Amino acid sequence: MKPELSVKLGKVELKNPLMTASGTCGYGEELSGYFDVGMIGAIVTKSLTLKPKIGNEPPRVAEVSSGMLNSIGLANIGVRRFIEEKLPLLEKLNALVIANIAAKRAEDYAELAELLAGKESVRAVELNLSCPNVKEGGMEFGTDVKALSTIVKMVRKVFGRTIIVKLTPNVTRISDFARAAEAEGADAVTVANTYVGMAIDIYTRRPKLHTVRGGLSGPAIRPLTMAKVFEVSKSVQIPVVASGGVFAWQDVVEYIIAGATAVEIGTVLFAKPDAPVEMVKGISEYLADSHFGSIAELRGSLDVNLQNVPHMNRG
Amino acid sequence: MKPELSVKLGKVELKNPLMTASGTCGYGEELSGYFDVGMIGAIVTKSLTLKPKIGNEPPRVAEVSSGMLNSIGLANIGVRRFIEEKLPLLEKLNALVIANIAAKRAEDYAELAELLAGKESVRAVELNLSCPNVKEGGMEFGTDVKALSTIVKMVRKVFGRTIIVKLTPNVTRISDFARAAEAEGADAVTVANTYVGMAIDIYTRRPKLHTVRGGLSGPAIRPLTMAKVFEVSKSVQIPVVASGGVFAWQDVVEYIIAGATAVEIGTVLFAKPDAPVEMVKGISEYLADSHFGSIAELRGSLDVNLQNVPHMNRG
Amino acid sequence: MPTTSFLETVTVIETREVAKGTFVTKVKAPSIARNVKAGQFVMVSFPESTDPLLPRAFSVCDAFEDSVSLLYVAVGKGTRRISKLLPGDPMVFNGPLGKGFPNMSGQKTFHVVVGGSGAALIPILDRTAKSRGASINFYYGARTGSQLVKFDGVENVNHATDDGSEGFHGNVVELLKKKIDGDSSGVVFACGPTPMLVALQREVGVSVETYLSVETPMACGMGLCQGCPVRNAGDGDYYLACKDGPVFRSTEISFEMKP
Amino acid sequence: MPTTSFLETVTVIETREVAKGTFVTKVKAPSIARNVKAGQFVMVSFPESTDPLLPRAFSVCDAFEDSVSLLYVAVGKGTRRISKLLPGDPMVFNGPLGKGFPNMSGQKTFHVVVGGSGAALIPILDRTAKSRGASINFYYGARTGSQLVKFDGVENVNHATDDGSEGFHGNVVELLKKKIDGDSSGVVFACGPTPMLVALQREVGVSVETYLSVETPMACGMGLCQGCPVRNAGDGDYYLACKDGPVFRSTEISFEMKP
Ligand SMILES: Cc1cc2nc3c(=O)[nH]c(=O)nc-3n(C[C@H](O)[C@H](O)[C@H](O)COP(=O)(O)OP(=O)(O)OC[C@H]3O[C@@H](n4cnc5c(N)ncnc54)[C@H](O)[C@@H]3O)c2cc1C
Ligand SMILES: Cc1cc2nc3c(=O)[nH]c(=O)nc-3n(C[C@H](O)[C@H](O)[C@H](O)COP(=O)(O)OP(=O)(O)OC[C@H]3O[C@@H](n4cnc5c(N)ncnc54)[C@H](O)[C@@H]3O)c2cc1C
Ligand SMILES: Cc1cc2nc3c(=O)[nH]c(=O)nc-3n(C[C@H](O)[C@H](O)[C@H](O)COP(=O)(O)O)c2cc1C
Ligand SMILES: Cc1cc2nc3c(=O)[nH]c(=O)nc-3n(C[C@H](O)[C@H](O)[C@H](O)COP(=O)(O)O)c2cc1C
Ligand code: FES
Ligand code: FES
Repeated sequence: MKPELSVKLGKVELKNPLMTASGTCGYGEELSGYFDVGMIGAIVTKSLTLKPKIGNEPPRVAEVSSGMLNSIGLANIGVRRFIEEKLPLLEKLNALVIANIAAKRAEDYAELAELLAGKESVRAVELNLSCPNVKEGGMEFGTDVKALSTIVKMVRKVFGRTIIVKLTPNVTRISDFARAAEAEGADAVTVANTYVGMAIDIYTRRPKLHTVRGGLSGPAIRPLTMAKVFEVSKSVQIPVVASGGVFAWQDVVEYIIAGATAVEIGTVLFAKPDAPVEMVKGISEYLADSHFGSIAELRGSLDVNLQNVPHMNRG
Repeated sequence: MKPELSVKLGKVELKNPLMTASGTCGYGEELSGYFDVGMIGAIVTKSLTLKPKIGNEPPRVAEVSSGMLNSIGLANIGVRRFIEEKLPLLEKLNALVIANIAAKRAEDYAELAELLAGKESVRAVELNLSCPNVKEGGMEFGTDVKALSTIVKMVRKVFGRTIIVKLTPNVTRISDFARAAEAEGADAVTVANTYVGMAIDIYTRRPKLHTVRGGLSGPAIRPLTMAKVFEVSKSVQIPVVASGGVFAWQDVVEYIIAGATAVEIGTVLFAKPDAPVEMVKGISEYLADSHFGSIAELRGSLDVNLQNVPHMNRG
Repeated sequence: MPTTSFLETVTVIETREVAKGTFVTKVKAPSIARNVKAGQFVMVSFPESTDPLLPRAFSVCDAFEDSVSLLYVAVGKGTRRISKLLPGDPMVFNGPLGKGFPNMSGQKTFHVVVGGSGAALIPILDRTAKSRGASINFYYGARTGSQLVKFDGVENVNHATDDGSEGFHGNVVELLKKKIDGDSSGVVFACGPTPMLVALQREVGVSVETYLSVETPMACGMGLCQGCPVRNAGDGDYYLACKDGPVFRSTEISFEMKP
Repeated sequence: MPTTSFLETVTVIETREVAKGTFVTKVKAPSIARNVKAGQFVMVSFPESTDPLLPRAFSVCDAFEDSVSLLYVAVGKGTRRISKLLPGDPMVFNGPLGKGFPNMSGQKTFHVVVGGSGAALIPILDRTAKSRGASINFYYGARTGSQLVKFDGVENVNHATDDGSEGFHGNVVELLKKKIDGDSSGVVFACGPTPMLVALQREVGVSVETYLSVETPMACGMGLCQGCPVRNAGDGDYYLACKDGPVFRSTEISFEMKP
């Protein structure tokens, strides 16, 4: 018997636990030359803002050990052009679409969600909270529990379908933020966005990114995000979407064992745009070989004595 | 002319900016078969506690992408045996000794520092604050600004020589902690300890470390710690000691350009126990080739427009 | 809609060191070989390895029957790794990507200015010009003569070296200006270091129809990441080098990356 | 004080596949070759690369004149990489490390029990026994016959396979017990999977003088990291496998890593 791969995030059902990570798959159609984008659990769009954004000055990307730094600066065509130009293409490709949204003011998140609520084919929104809060002097929304709660509450009022809150990992205790999202009615949390990082060219003594600091993604961060997925899945009842450093199907399985319901893949797409195909195959075979009938059985199956987990027993 | 490599941390002068990282060089003597431990800026001991500690159950180490996880659990012979057995060996080897200390109660840090204050050859103490605070329900000391301030204040009273505060990176804004350490009279801060991480064996579905989570070190964390060294060096006047992912002399130079005064090397010693020798050579040649007369000239020489650095402008 | 591109597991046929530190690697890559045009590129990655992590962009240097060649200077992780592959070893190519140079025709004279690894474009442009009956001249600059690659069967290559050890003593843009001598009827194609492109844009692009192949850092090469912006000279918006380029009309873009 | 050890850049002489998935790589490593004793190990790393990041531990399989051999099963990053090195390629060896087996003498009979990559110890123990005039018997277990390595010139090797395809049908500890048949005058040396060591400790170590070479994860191999604890059977404190072992008297340790 073939193992059951489908999973649910709120009311939306994904045919398998794989999702693209925002900002690493364009608007989805760019991948359609490499594999059938209808076969993946969900396509998550680049972060959409109310107005188009041209993004940061270059250089915007740099490679580091087992990872990359980026400071794209939310370059995107804006939510309206997305709805007009890109959504119809995604519908035609039978993709399950999740729109990732970003803004500098809480009200703007609500306005974005409201615009998208009118489009049935947008099955869920994912809130990117790793943006500077202009009112609060540029602190990331995602590092302020109150700001997060306000945004989720406002979006919940205008968007009835699945709301996923994408958390930033750059905080002392990410589970506080996950609990706040759950309390305001979020259907799932994504753990996590990129980690603040930096690299310097020692010969020019210039930063490798124009913005000096950027977000670290790729295998380098996987153990960090793994610990956070485990922590959050023990702290909330809503599903956890893992995002960080997946490069092979084994990594997807590892996140599900740690407690994830679905798993986003990002940076790997740059080297292997057809990665989802072999990942779905690998997961399926692993489940069969390990006598699991479904993803649900594997989820959180870590064999662990929680008493062995000191708050922070290292060194 | 040979460039000047010496640097100062408080009153203590290191002949070059390289230090071993606590817990990665035993008590120093273990390295003496591989290079002259008197040639390195400083030897930082394994974290010493008041009583000997046997440490955590195995497995304690696991390899991940460009890094390793550890949960040693502060296994050490205790401060008294260190003073009796190890310190005389280090003195004989002409090593500049910095004692790293750790405890579960603030008073114990002071007691440790007082014991070490009696030993002239202990030129500085480095406070490892990545330990569970037993009074506050096991939260790491290093994630609580008040706890950090109390400890530094108490140690400052009993220890007149250089005090270095080793910060944990697992916080929202590390510069808050650096400023607190500076305010209480610390002579330098080390940025930073390891990052909380985790890995799972997908076939046994067991965590790769007995304690489930552990500390991530190695090149994977270098861009993260680089960003924190840069941030902290812009926030305090006292010297910053960088610690995280140095594998080659270029990495040492990168940290110094970012603002570090000295640089610790840890995980690299496991593969290359003689790494300091070629690093000192590499740094020296780089300075000469780039027409810098000293480490001080290179320090913080990053060519950067601070206006390009948004608080968190990523994605 | 994007040009059709392929994710092809290719195998090495041979690698030759063609000048000091410069290599040409020929691989079997039938789908890409049959579809590539001059100025397009491929993203190269290594199966079963995440070091280097990101794919590397290389202009297609030549394509003939089933095979594709790359020309590169072994400077870092990716290029050193390719240079050490043995015949039969696999790589993954994603391509052809981007928009190449405009089509050539017999009506015009084409002046191709290259420097460094930009020389990769000489064989494929020469082959294309010959098939179209277009007349083509190459202006090829390097620091010193030992870095210049000699291409069998390619004529009309004018060399320039900074140290004067071969050909014109000076930079290749000066050489071009000397040769065209105010004649603005031809078309200039260029590929090479950014300072060279900036000089061409400023000193030649204003009067002669000029196309520049730009190099920016690229993470994906296919429009997924928005990592490769090139400033639009008009509205100040950004093009993407990978999808809208890497070849741009010199009047369309403005360089902002410190060269 | 630690045994003298060397950080030696070694070069590959040759690699042979000696059984399915099992390789022997011989390298030139004069300092280590001259100083190693049976049961000691080396930490192997790769210059100019951080993947794998940590060095890997390997028992020295044989040492003769200037050369050292390793025997390993190609299961992961490190072993696959070593198996692909070509003659002349470099590695870095740190060793000899740890305490080896106790010295052998002509007075006693030595029973060496090995499984899997523990077979690495057969050549070096055989060579040592011969030089000391000690009598030695090997008991060598595997799942199936094709995994058994045949060692030229080594006699007295008794095979055991789980599937009965070669030698004794059953596990190697049963085989040993059958052969010594209650005679507790000899000495047992063992190296192999932890379940095998646990069985030996329980079923043989209580009556016969037994030494076990244990395998724990190791990050440094030289006492720097405290990563390789082995429980002291007495006070419950930990030994370090790398400095105090990897060979321990079976009565001195207790196994706590789930086997
Ligand atoms: C559209 C496009 C086409 C390209 N075509 C070619 C081509 O045909 N041939 C070719 O060789 N390259 C070409 N490049 C550049 C190529 O993608 C790589 O960046 C370059 O080959 C170095 O890769 P690496 O992995 O060896 O070096 P990396 O490991 O990425 O870099 C190592 C070090 O070398 C420096 N470095 C990187 N690139 C260069 C360079 N070009 N010159 C000097 N130092 C450098 C870096 O700053 C770094 O410090 C092209 C790039 C683009 C965007
Ligand atoms: C003192 C000591 C001596 C040793 N001597 C030898 C020796 O002589 N020969 C030898 O081959 N090994 C020996 N080992 C083990 C060796 O250090 C490596 O762990 C092993 O070779 C695998 O390394 P790798 O890099 O190939 O695999 P890794 O990349 O580290 O692991 C890849 C995968 O294989 C699994 N794995 C790791 N080790 C094994 C194993 N032994 N069997 C099955 N699966 C495994 C891991 O769980 C992982 O999933 C010794 C270890 C110690 C501590
Ligand atoms: C180039 C790039 C652009 C990104 N853009 C966005 C974005 O617009 N919105 C967002 O929520 N996350 C963005 N991310 C974060 C990814 O969605 C993902 O969470 C992160 O990269 C970690 O996963 P990975 O290691 O699989 O890439 C971006 C990441 C990269 C590498
Ligand atoms: C095995 C191991 C043990 C460590 N033990 C300690 C310790 O006892 N006290 C401490 O302050 N830091 C300890 N650390 C952290 C290191 O000192 C260092 O800050 C960290 O590893 C980052 O540097 P690296 O990437 O160069 O290893 C340990 C790290 C490792 C890998
Ligand atoms: S390189 Fe990714 S969009 Fe151009
Ligand atoms: S492996 Fe590091 S102390 Fe034993």
